Amino acid sequence: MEIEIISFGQITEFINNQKIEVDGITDTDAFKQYLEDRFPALKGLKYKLALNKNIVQQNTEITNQATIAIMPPFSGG
Amino acid sequence: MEIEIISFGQITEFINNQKIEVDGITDTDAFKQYLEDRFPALKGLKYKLALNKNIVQQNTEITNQATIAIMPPFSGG
Amino acid sequence: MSEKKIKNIFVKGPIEPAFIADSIAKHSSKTAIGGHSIFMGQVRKDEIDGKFVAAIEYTAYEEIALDKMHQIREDIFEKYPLHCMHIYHSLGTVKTGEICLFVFTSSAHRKPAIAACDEVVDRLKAELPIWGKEIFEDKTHQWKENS
Amino acid sequence: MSEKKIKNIFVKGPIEPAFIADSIAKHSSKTAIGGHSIFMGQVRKDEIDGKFVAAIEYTAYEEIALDKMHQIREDIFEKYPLHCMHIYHSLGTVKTGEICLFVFTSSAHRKPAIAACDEVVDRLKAELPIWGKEIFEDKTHQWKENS
Repeated sequence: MEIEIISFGQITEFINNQKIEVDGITDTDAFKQYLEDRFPALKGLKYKLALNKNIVQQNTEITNQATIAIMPPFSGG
Repeated sequence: MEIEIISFGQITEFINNQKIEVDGITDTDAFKQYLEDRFPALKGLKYKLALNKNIVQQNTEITNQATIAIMPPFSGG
Repeated sequence: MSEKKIKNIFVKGPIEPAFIADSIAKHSSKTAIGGHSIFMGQVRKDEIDGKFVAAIEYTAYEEIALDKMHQIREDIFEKYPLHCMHIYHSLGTVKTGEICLFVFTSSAHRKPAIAACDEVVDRLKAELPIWGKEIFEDKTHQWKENS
Repeated sequence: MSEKKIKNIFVKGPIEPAFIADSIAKHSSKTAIGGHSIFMGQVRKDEIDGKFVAAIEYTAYEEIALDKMHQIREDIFEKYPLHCMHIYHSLGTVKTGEICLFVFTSSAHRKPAIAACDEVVDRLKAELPIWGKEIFEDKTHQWKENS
């Protein structure tokens, strides 16, 4: 299935916004594993995902055409 | 001895600024008694005195030429 | 901060928004500041027995008020790591909707600025000999009491 | 306050003192207000390894940020008896000494305005997906982290 990845903050320095074709990934936990394998720099970071503009609080199902944002710790204000 | 009285807030409505000549009043407790006898309207109020620009916290000696301010509860801000 | 230099805090009439803007703008050169906290008191159009407050007329025992404010300032600078603190209070007539009190504290991080501002307002209201006379629309009045 | 009307909070570049003054002045017609609390964040010229911060460049995941801010706003209006609340955060470049955050709360009495302002700032920093990139004078950078 197709997933759109968007990244923010320091994560933009090693993950570009992109559409990817993945198979066998059905939830956000599996997607995190996929991301950390593909972008090892993520492992040292505390980051959060947002699935279709909702911040992921617990493992959530991913469907085709999802947009997933990868967000490092917030530093507004 | 001579004492200068100055008043503030609602107390200005019944005690004018004035110099008075009194005898036998040697401290602020006695002065309060004197004031309340002369201006009974003071009795219902919570007021503080300031002796020579210092707020009176406890009974304090009064000397000749003192300035005593009579201050109702503060309401700044 | 400990030299006995008594600052004036009193302003004749209301404190104007432009004055506050000026005060804020002056801090742009103080680049160690990260957080500013401001409190402003505004005169409310309270209704009392069917009559509305039109203005408050402030008077103060200025010498004692400035001396007390100086002590409070010293205490607050002692207690919190502040970069600066500015305090202005109106004297004379301030109409409803106008600003009568402006407290402005700044620090490197936000918490001390906020805590100091709050504490200054509390102490100022409790300790400064200032009196507000609420003038109603029909020119009668009553003396304000801080709750 | 409960209709789902998402307000924008983002401002391009710094928040100007004149904008803040305008915002204050607009409240003079709201005569039920007695106290205003303001917090402003200012970009600090921090020194890190001998280099000085010259500016912070802010980016945000705007849709989520505005949605979160809406929730926070609802929570705060639920919790405190406020008359109004205004929040502005910069996006893009804000130089040292300039203002990047402006939170403004008003209520009849002072305590709710002050408590609400404090809580909004805390929640905004923790919950809004906004990122600050500290740009040093030599054009290198590091990503800001809220402590």
